[in-house]
Amino acid sequence: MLKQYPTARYILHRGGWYFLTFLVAVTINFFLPRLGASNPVDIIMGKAGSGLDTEAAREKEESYLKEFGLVQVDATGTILRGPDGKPLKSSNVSQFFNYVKMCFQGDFGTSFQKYPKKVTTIIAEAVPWTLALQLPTIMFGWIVGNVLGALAAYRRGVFDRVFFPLALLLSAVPFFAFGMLLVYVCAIKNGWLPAMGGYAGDLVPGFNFDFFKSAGYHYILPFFSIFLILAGGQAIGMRSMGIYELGTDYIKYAKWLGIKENKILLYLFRNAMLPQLTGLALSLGGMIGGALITEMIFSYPGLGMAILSAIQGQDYPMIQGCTLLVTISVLIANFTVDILIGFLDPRVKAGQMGGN
Amino acid sequence: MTKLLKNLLKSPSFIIGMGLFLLTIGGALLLPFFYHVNLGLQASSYASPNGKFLLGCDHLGRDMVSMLIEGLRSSLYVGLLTGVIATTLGTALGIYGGFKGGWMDDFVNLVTNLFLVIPSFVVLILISSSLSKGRSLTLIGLIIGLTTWTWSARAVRAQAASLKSRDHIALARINGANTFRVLTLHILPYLASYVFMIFILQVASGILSEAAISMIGLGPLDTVSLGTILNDAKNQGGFGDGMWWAFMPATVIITVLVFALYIINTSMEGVFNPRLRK
Amino acid sequence: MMGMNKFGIPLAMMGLLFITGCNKENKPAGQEETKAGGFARSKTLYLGGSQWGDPNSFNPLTDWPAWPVNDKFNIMFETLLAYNTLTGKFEPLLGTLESQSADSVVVVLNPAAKWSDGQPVTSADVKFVYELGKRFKGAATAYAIDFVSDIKVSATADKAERLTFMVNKKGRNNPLVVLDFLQAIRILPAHIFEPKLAQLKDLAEVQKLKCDSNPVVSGPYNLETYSNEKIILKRRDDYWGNAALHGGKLAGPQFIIHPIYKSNDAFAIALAQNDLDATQTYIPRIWMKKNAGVMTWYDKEPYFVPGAVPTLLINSTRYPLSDKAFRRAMAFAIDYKSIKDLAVSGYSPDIKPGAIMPFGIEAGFYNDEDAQKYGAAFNVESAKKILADAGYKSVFKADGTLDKMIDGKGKPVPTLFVKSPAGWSDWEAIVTLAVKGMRAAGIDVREGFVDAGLYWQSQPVGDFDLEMIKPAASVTPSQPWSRLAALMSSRTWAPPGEKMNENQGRFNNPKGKGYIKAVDSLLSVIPTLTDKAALTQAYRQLNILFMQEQPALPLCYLPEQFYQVNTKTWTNWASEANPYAPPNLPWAGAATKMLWELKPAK
Amino acid sequence: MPTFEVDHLSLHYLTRFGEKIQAVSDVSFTMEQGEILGIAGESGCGKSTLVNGLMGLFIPPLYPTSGDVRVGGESLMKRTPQDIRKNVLSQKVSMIPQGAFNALNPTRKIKDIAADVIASHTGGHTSKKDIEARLRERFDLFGMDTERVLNAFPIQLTAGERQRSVIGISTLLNPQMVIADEPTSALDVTTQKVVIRMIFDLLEKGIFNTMIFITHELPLLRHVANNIAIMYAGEFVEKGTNEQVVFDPRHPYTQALMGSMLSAEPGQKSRKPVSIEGAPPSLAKVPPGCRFAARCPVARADCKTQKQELRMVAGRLVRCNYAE
Repeated sequence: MLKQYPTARYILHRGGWYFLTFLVAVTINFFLPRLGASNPVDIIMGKAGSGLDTEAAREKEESYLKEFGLVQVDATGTILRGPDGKPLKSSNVSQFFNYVKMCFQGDFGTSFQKYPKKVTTIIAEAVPWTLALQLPTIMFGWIVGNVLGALAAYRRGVFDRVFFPLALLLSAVPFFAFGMLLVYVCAIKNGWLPAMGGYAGDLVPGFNFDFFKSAGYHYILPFFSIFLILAGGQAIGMRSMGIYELGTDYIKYAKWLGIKENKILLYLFRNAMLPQLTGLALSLGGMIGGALITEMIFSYPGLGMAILSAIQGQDYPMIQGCTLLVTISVLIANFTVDILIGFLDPRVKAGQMGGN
Repeated sequence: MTKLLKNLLKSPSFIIGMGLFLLTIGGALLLPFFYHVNLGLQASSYASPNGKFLLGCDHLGRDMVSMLIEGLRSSLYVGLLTGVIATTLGTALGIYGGFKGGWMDDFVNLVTNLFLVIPSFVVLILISSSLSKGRSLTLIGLIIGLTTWTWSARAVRAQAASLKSRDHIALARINGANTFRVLTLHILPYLASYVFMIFILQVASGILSEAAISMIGLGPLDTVSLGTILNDAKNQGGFGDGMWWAFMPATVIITVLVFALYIINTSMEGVFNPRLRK
Repeated sequence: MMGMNKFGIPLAMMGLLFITGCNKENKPAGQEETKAGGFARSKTLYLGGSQWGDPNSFNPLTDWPAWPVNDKFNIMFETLLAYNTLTGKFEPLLGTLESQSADSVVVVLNPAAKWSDGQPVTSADVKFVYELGKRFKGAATAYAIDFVSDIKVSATADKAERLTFMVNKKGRNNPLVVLDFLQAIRILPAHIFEPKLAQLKDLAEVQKLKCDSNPVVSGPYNLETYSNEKIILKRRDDYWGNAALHGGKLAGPQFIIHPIYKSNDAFAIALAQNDLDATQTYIPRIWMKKNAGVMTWYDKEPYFVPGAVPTLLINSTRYPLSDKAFRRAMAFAIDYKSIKDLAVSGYSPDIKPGAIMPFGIEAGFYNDEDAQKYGAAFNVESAKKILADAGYKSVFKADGTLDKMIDGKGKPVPTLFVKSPAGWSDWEAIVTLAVKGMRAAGIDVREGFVDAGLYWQSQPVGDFDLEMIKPAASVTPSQPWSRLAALMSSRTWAPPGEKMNENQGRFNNPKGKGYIKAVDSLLSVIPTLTDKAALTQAYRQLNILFMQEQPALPLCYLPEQFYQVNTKTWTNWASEANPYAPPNLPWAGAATKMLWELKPAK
Repeated sequence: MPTFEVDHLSLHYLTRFGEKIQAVSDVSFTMEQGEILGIAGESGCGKSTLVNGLMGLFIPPLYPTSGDVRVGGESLMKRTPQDIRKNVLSQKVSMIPQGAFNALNPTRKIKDIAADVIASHTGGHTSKKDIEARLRERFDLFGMDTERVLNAFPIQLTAGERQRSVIGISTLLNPQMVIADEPTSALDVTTQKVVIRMIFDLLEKGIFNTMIFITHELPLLRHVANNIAIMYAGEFVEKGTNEQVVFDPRHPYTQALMGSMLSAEPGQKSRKPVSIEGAPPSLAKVPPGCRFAARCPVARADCKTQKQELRMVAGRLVRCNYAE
């Protein structure tokens, strides 16, 4: 099938595996929380019910059970009851199919914690902040790190001897601890920059200069807390990739042929960059998970903050929704890079298309 | 092998890295004999460093030096636990997948991808919510190990695949050695140094992961770790109140520990892979 | 459009980042000048600590509206009466308390009270809220019908409406709780919600409305705008109470902003940096922020006015906790002073035995002689003696730490665990110290910190040995009855595994051996007593029973609400020296009147 | 005047631990136009290091110790690396490496690599069209599908096509002198023949005319080279004509080498090669005497201590005091 279209076949083949991974992830994502003893309604009731007496609490509980689809209901929406008068629980399997159906409709359910807000609404509100912080930071950090790493590999010498241990040290600092240090020095001790938030307390988001100015001002510390450590890590990876490539036969041959130095540097950068692209995919895919702590340190609005409060509030639909989002973004990032590398690197393409 | 070891010992960065690492391990193991580790509540909240409490106290008035010693022990324990789990699993499955190829390889690939897409903190939340006894340090180590082995599997897999076609291995296979024999007697020894480097990196990543997990409030409930110290500093206001001793020493210890491991790794890389030599 | 905005802004922001990022400004954080479209710092009051999640709905009919429509905040929707938690007196709001008895409570509506759309506040609005439960079981105020059987309306001499709340004698027969309602249940505009109910037929449908656009309110502020990071209220200059209650003055702040930070420490930093004027969050070591302009009710320890009692609830159905002697030994073993000093930053006065507070409004019901005679105070030797007398033997290790316990029959006593939510720092510290004391006395107890979810879940079904709780934590007219009921009532007693919302330790099983009938009969008679002496006597008896039976272990006193303010932007806050309002943030009860007294700092 | 002169050339590596490894010691020879010199030796004997030295290409950690290399009478040692790159490499001295699969940048098409070579030596003034035309013209000589090969990535070519492309690229600028380092290793016998024929084709066409051919396959060397030098532990141990070295070796090492290698001639049944016991000495610590003494079957008592110089024995140079 599709023998005459090797590129399409390659994409379909890779895509197939990713889709299978996706399906398994969705399944695990659904069943893992249900293995546990926790029941979300108990958690809501623990807080909602504290002022109520026992009977009122029971009625309220049943209405939540119905809302979250945890009990069986008849066509009119009345809760079905067993012989002892207790509501009949709906089975995990039926909940699963319901869940999958909803996922395909783009509906991740209702948040327990932010009831009655929809998980998709929460995500849609938070994602732009996370993207605005993480995407440019990661891209910028990746590019700067790789350029510096390649230079260190090619030039070696003093630059490398100073740069390399510094990059290594930077990448050894836990990035949240680094963020805390930045806040401590720049905000708490000296008050140069705001300690937290995405914009000033007296503003409401809107398309005006004040808001953007304030947002930019609040952007600086979180940006550097991610950027420096990411760039350091990337530089180390690029440096050793670069040194590895430097020892390859094709670079030696190019030198023997007397090819210009900057041309060779280009060879080196391009080929060493290919494995680094996988690192970029991982960073981009892991962006949401990474956002968690950064946003916590800086009380920055965004998806990480949303996940964090979902974790603290055991808000399973929200956690599931976010996990699904993480899953999808990791898969898409990896898939894109897989395909991209396939096009950039004839070796991979030939190998995976069943060529030579 | 002894030659490599000799070369390693000639590498100044290896000596520095190993020295730092042994210093921290020695600190974790030996300091309790010289320093009275007391995790009890002894002074007022965030007492400043003084003659009795060299690095002050935490929010509960516990001696920070004792906390750091205990935290260091926890972090090393988690690091080594995750290192052993992740390296063993990753190496075993990576070698097997890389060597066997075919559907087995595809399957290992699927599993590695799966763990790549499900963040470990999610697994941790979900599992810990189902355990009534709460999260222990060991549980956290297990979960980090079980969710990060895929990285080593990928790395080992590539190496094993490249070894497969080497003459002496092909010969062993022709001579009828079974897969297990080939893997353990012929492939593993070649990968030993590589696997050890992976182990070092896994230990470092285990230490960082534990700190990150503790930072988001999912840390161990049964002990103190460097991550919980940082989390407390943030949540209990020590950080906001500008008490450097609440978070700075823990940050420095984690950084030095991980930095030492990174140096060991790169210096080994330099010795094992002569191309990196200058 | 809103959705577009939320999506577009941060993305567009990226573009501007570098322009602004390079624009080096060395202004201290939080002191940026206010620009057009913002809210001038000098005219804005920043209050924090009530809203933690995204504001979803401002619909007062739902269970979970956002601040200030939730709890008993009265700056948008108002209650009939305002309760002064300092004096224990009712102050007028939409109405004035005229009289109270065992059968009824009478309130006169203020004829000047008006909704923001100009309609008067009438008995129809009151009846709408109190009787909604008769029409819809799912109403948030449905519980009211168990306590109030009817509201009779008559006219006063000056043509105001007089409302007589009839105590539901066939129901709970509890006039105390009716008083609680009067200062907690906000009156809603029936003329707005009735047509919606008629149109949408079902309360559940009406509950889905967000009510976030220019809602009709009676209070001094109304919703201006909100985002996931803050809620902004704007002063209503045509508020009816300005003339009727505040001598024609306007409230000081033109805007009230409730920033939504996600963690306690963020509030602490914001308060110290004057990004917040007041917060009710727990901030340790508050005295360290004095230089930053931060002030509390008392200038020194305990800084706050106590109102709640963090307590270790004991599961009386489990061995050996079912043994009264064992429970009392525990009470003797705990070093309450160390809890006060180390765990709660000294925010508690010294604790005294019993479940009634020995000061403030409750002081009149507290008897020191009883406490001396029946109560347990920290004394390790007494604890050890009680245990020994009851036949328990503690085995200590060589290093002096506890190894195990053996009971009178020579069987080992199981290790007991104290359940408490992981990460609730002050509670963690309290539990740690309580456990330390008990172990030193030879009681085999351990900390058992669990995820908040498991904690909440275990509570109603009684799945714990000991559990940290804060019983009936609000300062309301029904205290200390509500606290004693929460700790001891067997009215809804159910075996472990089934759910109970009070006395979750299942003390005093009505069907069990040794049932103490007096506890439940005292709990049911106290709310109906009007005679002060009889009431005092009843409370005294109940507190003695508490001390004798020790169904729970009160550990310290903490305020109902931490009252911490920054005086750099607004001054003239109420305090011990100037107690014109109770120690609450100016958004609930009688504390709201502070809004008219706050003055801009020079 | 000789085309190529090597004068007492010694080269060393400096390790990161400051160790000096004397990879090549005191190599001298001259080559006349049209000469093909074969160099043979075990792997690790310094052949490949010598190649770098012969081109004047010193990439750390490789450094010249002493001696000189002259191409057409011009010394390479006193020139800057930039000068060497631009004016010597590919133009005067060029290199055909072994393992052509890895020698070509895997992410670059053949024509682009070739174009890079031209551009790097012409200052980039030649137009792309001219370059492509030049390539096509040259590659047409090689009997391949020129269009396909030029537009292919290395991975898309067969091993033979790759090696021929490498030879094409290396000789693109008509160098005076070509160094071929095991150009046929890792190729099957048929392809080997094609590649060898191609090299000789180019020689005949005068695209280049002097060549150093390095290999460990003596049978091959016997067919291609005029003169043969045998290297051991960084030194030439014997250098003479093809006939002399192959059929009448005088150095004990050469003798052993011939014994072990010639037995596996094509057509003959493969026997287990006779291996020489022991290993070459470490070049970090060069022994004062004969470097082969430890393995030499006829070593005498003073061999290990007595310095060995190249001397004329039976019409060729031999580095053994006792050879005759």
